[in-house]
Amino acid sequence: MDQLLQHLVNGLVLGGTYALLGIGLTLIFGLMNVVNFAHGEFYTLGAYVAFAALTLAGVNFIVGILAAIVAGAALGWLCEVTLLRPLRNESIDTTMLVMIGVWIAMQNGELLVWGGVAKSIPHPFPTAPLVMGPVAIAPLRVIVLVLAVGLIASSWLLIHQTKLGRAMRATFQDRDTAALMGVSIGRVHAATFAFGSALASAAGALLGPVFLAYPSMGDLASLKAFSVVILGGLGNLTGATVGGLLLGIAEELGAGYISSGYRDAVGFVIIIMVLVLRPSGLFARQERIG
Amino acid sequence: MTLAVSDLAVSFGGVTALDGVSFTVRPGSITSIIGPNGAGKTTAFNAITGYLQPTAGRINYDGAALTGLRPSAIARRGVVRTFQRTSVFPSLSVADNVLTGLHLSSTAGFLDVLVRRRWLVLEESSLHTDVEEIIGFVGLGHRRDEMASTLPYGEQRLVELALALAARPRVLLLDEPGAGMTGAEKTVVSGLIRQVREQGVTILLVEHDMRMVMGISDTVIVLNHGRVIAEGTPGEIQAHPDVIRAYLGAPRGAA
Amino acid sequence: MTALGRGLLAAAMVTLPFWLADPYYLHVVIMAGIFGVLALSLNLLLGYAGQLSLGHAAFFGIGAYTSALLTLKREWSFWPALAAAIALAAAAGWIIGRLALKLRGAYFVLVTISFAGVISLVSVNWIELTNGPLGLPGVPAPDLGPWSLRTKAAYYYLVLAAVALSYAVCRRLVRSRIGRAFVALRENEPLAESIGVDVTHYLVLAAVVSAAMAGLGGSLYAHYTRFVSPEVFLFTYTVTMVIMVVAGGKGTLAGPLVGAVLFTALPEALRLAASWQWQMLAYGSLLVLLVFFLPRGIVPQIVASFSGHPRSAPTSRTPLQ
Amino acid sequence: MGKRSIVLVALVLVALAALTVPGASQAPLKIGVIQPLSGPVAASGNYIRMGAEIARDWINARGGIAGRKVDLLIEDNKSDPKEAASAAEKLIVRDKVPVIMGAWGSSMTLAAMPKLEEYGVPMVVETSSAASITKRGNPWIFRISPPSEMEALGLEQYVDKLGVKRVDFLAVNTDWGRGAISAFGDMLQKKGAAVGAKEFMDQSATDMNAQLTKIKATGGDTLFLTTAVEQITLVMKQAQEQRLGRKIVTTGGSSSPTQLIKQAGAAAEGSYHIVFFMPWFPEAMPDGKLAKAFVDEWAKRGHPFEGLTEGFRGHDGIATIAEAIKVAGKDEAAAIRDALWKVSLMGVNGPIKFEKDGPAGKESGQSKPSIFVVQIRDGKVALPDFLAKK
Repeated sequence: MDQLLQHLVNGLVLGGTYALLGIGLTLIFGLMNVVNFAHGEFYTLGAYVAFAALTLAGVNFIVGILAAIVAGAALGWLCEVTLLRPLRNESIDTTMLVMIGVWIAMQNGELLVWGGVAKSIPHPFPTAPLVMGPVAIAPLRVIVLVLAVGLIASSWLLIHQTKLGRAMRATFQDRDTAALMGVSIGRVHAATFAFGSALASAAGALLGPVFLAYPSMGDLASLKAFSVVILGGLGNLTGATVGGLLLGIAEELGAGYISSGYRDAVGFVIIIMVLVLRPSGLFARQERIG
Repeated sequence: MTLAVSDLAVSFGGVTALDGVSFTVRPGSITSIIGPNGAGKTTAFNAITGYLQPTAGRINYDGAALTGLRPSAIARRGVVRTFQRTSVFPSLSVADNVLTGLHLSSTAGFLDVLVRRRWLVLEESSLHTDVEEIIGFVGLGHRRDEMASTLPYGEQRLVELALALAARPRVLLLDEPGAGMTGAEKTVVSGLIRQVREQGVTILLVEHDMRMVMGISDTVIVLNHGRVIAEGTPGEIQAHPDVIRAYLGAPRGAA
Repeated sequence: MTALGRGLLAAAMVTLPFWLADPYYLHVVIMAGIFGVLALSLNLLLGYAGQLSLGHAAFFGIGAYTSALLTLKREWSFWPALAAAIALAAAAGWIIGRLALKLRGAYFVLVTISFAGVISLVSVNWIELTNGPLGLPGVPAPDLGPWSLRTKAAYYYLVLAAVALSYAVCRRLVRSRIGRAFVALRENEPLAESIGVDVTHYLVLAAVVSAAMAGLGGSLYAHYTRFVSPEVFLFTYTVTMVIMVVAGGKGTLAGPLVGAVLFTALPEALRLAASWQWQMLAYGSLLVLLVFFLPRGIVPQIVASFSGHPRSAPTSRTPLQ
Repeated sequence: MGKRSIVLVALVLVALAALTVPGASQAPLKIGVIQPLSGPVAASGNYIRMGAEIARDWINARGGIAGRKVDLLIEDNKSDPKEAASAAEKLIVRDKVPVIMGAWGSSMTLAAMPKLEEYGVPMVVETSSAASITKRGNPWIFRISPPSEMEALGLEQYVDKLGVKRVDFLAVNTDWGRGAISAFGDMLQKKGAAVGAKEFMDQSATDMNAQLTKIKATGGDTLFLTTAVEQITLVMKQAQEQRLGRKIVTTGGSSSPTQLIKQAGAAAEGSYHIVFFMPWFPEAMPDGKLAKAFVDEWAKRGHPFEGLTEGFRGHDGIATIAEAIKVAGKDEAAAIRDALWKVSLMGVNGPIKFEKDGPAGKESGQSKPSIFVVQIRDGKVALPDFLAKK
C-alpha cells in the first residue's frame, strides 16, 4: 500500500511534465498539421539556455526559466517563418521531413556547442525530501509541478481569453473560414509554433535541474509528447493535460508492478488500445482546440 | 430492379434528420428529391449508399437488402452516387480519374497482376477503350491529360459524373449535379442525364434548380423536416399545396 | 527514360562489381540496395496508398530477426528462412493494415510508432528468444546451391535481384487496377468507395505487401551484416526510410531508389568529406535544404523540369483525419 | 532547370566529389578508431578519443614508431551497430588501416567483428564487456577491458568487507547491464548473499522512481548499479529523494565519481565504485608515473577531470597497438595480430598482456586488467572505508 502511494505520487509528478510537453505539441500538431519531430529539441534548448543563464550569466532560477521561454519562442518563430511558411501548401510528410532535418541538425549542433557530457543545472531549493507519511518527494519536484500547473493554466487562459487564442481556435476549426473572417493565418501559425516551442523550452528549463541536460535528451521527450497528444486528442489542451498525467501514472505502475524492462511498452500499449477503441483520443468528443 | 426505401430514419445525437421516409424509385425513371435546406436529402443519399448507418428502416434494391453494406459493396451492386461537394481524384489526370473509376469493370487480383496473365493485357486495353468512350460522352476529350484539380469547376463536376458512370451504375444517385454551374453547363448536364437514362440507368437526383428538376424528372419526391410531404409528377408537385407552403416558408433563389 | 538509357543503366548494374573494384564502394552500394528495397516497400504504403507508417522498422526488424533466428537456432538454410521472414513480416503488416482501417493520418502514424516500440521492447526483453540487447552474432552467409554468397560481389547480385524483384512487384501493382485502387484511397477515400473500391481489402493488401517487402530487406540485412541486435528497430531506421521516400519522390517508382542511393551515399560521403563533429550536423542541414528546395522530391522535380510542365503538380495533402 | 534544380545538382556534385577524394599518402602509420562520438553515449566515446589522442601525441613526440608518425583515423559509429560495421569497412578498405581500436559498446563491437574476419584486420577492444566477444572464436579480437565476469571476480575479495547480505540490481537494459547483473548476481550468490529485485531502465530513461520504489520494498542492504554516469547521477538523486538508504555499488568503471560528486552532491555520499583507473591518487596505480603523467596531460589539455575514468582506455588501447606495431616491425595486419600475442606493456590501468580465450584454434586475446574500488566520502573520492581502516 505504501508502495502504491509512492508510485502514484511519482506518476503524478512525471505526468505533469509529460502534460507540459504534450500541450505545446498538441497545438502545433492540431492547428498546423505539422508532425514536429523537433519538438524535443526545443525541450533540450530550454535546458541548455537555463544552464547557460544560471551558471554562466549567474541569474536567478526564475529568470533562467524566463530566458528559456523567450529563447524557445524566438527560435520557434524563426523556424516557422523561414522553414514552414514557404512549405505551407505541401503535404504533411514534406513538413515532417523538414522538421526531421531540423531535429538532426539541432541535436548535433548542441553536441558541437556543449559537448556530449551531461550538464547538471543548479537550483536554489533544498535537496532533503519532503516526507508525508510513507511518501517522499523532493522540494524541487513540487516546485516544478506547481510551475507546470501554472504554465498549463496560462496556456488555457491564452487560448480562451485572448484575441490570439480566438484566432487560433477559429483557425483550428476551419482554416479557410477563419481566413475569410480576417484572421491572418500566417501570423496565427507563427504564434502557435512560437508558443508551442516556448512551452517545450519551459519544460526543458524546469526539468533540466531535476534531471540533466544533454544533447539527446529531446528524443524521449518528443516520443512522450506525441503519446500525450494522441491520448488527449489533437488540439485538446484538457486532453493533453489529463493524458499526460494518465501516461505518467500508467508507466509508473507498469514499471512498478509488471516489469521495468517493459516500462515504455506500457505507454505504447495504452496508446494502441486507446486508438483502437477510441480512435480520436480519450477525451475528444469531437476535435476542437481549447 | 427497384430501389425501395422504407421507414428510413436517421438521427445524430438527438437530432432527427430523417423520420420514417419511404419511397420507391421505378426502374428506368428519373426521380428527383427536392426540399428546403436541411430537409434530409443528402442524409438520405448517404444512408442509401452506405456512408451512414440508418437508425431504423430498410433499403432494398433488386429484392436484396442494402442496409448494413459498405459503400463499396453497394457500388458493386450497381448503386452508385456522386457527392454534393466536388469530389475527384485531384492529382490524377482526367483519363486516369476515369480509369480508376473503372475499378469494377476489371477483375484482376493480386496474383493475376504479379504474374501478368495474358488476359490482363486484353482487359487493360479494353479499359482504355472505355475511358475514351466515357470521356467523349461527357465531352472532356480536350481535357483528357489535364490534372483534374486544375480544371474549372463545371468541368470537375463532369469528371465526377464520368467517374460515376465508369462504375457502370444501374441506379445513379446524383447529389446536386448542377450546383455552381452556368446555365449552359446545366443544359449540357441535363442532356447527359437524359442520355444516361436512355441507356437504361435509373436516376435518383437531388437538385435545387427547379427548372432542371421539373424539366427532366418523371417523378418528384418532396422532403421537409425529414419526412416525405409529397410525391408525384412535376406537374402535380408544382400544384401541391404542402409543397408551396414548405417553399414559401423557406423561399430560396437559384441554387 | 529512353530505352537506351534504361539498357545502359541495366548493363551498368549487372557489370558493377567488375568496374567498381573497391569493396568499400561495393559495401555502400549493397547497403543502398537493401535500403532501396525498404524504401520501395514504404513507398507502396506512403506514396501510393497514402498511409504514413512510422513503424516500418518493425517489419524490417521482424524480417531480420526471423531470418537470423531460424538460420542460427533451427539451422534452416537461407532460402526457407528468407521466405519465413517475408511471411512473418507480412503477418505483422496484416495487423497494421487492420488497424489502419480505423485510424488515419496522425493517429495511424502514432499507432505504427507504438507498434514498432512494443516490438522493439520485446526484442530487448525476451532474452530466451532474441538474446536480448546482446543481439545475435554470426548469422550465416547465404548459399545458392553449391555456392556460398559470402563475397561482396555475390551478395551484390543477391541484393540486385531483390531490388529488381521489388521494383517489378511495385511496378506491376502500381500499373494495375490494384495500384489505381491504392491511389484512389490516397486521393479521396469516400470517392474511392463510391466507385466500388473495397477499403478494407486494399489497405490491408498495401500493408501486407509493403511489410513483406520490408521483411525481405530485413533478411538481406541480417545475412549481410551477419549480426542482428535490437537496434534494427531504432526509430532512425524508419526515419531514414521516410527521408529516402519523400526526398526521392513519393508516389513515383524511381523516387525511392534514387532516395536510397543518395541517402546511403551521403553519410558515407560526409564521412570522407568532413570530420565526425560536422557529419550529422551537415546531414541534417542538407536534408532541410533539400526539402526546402525540392519539396516534392527529386524525381518529380526532374520529371517536371524535363517535361516542361509547371512544378505545381499538387500532390494531394495526405489526409490528416 | 530552375534554381532549385541547380542546387540539387550542386548537392549531388559535392557528394560525388567527396566520394572521389583520393586516399592519404602512405607515410604515417595508420590506426583506425571507431567510437560513439554522437548519439546517447557520445560523452564516453569522446573521452576515449581524447585519451587515444594523448597516446598518439606522446608516441609522435618520442619520434613515432621506427621513425614513422602515428595517425589516428577516427570514425563515429553513432551508437548504432550498422554504422560500426560501415565504419570498419571504410577504415579497412578505403583507408587501408592495418589495425583498429573500438567500438565501445558490445553490440557495436559484435557488428564490426565479421568485417575483421573478412579482411583479416585485428581490433583492440577497449570498453566492451560482453563475454561473447572473446568466446565467439574470432582470432582478430584483443580485449583490454574486463568482461563482466572478470570484473565480478575482481570484486569478490571485498564482498565480505562491504557487508553485502541482500542485494538488489538496477541496470541499463543493454548487453552491458544485463551481463553485469548475471555476472555479479552469480558471484554474490556464491558468496552467500541473497538476490532481491533485478530491475532495468531504458538507456534514455530519466525517471527511475518506479524501479526504486520497487527496490525499496525488498528490504535489502546493497544496490548494485550498472549504467552510464548520467543515469547513475539520476538514480542517486532519486534514491535520495525516496530515502532508499542503501549501500550503492556501481560497476563497469564508467561511473566517474568526480562527476557524481559534482552533479549528485550529497546523494552520492558513501557510494562505492568499481573503477579501472584512480585518477585521484594516480600514484597508487601499478605504474604511478605513467598514470600521473596521463592525469597531468589530460588537465593540460583542458579535458574535464571526470572523463579520465573513461579516457585512460583510449590511451591504453593505442599504446597496446603501438607496442604491437613496434614488435611486428611493420604495419601489416597479420603481423600486428601475431605481435599482439607477444606484447607486454604497462598501461595506465596496469600490465597488459593477452591470454587465449574462446574455442581452440580460433582464440581471441583477453588481457586481465586491474580492478579497483573507491568510495565517495565527505564529498571526496577516497579508498573505501574498509581498506582505509586497515
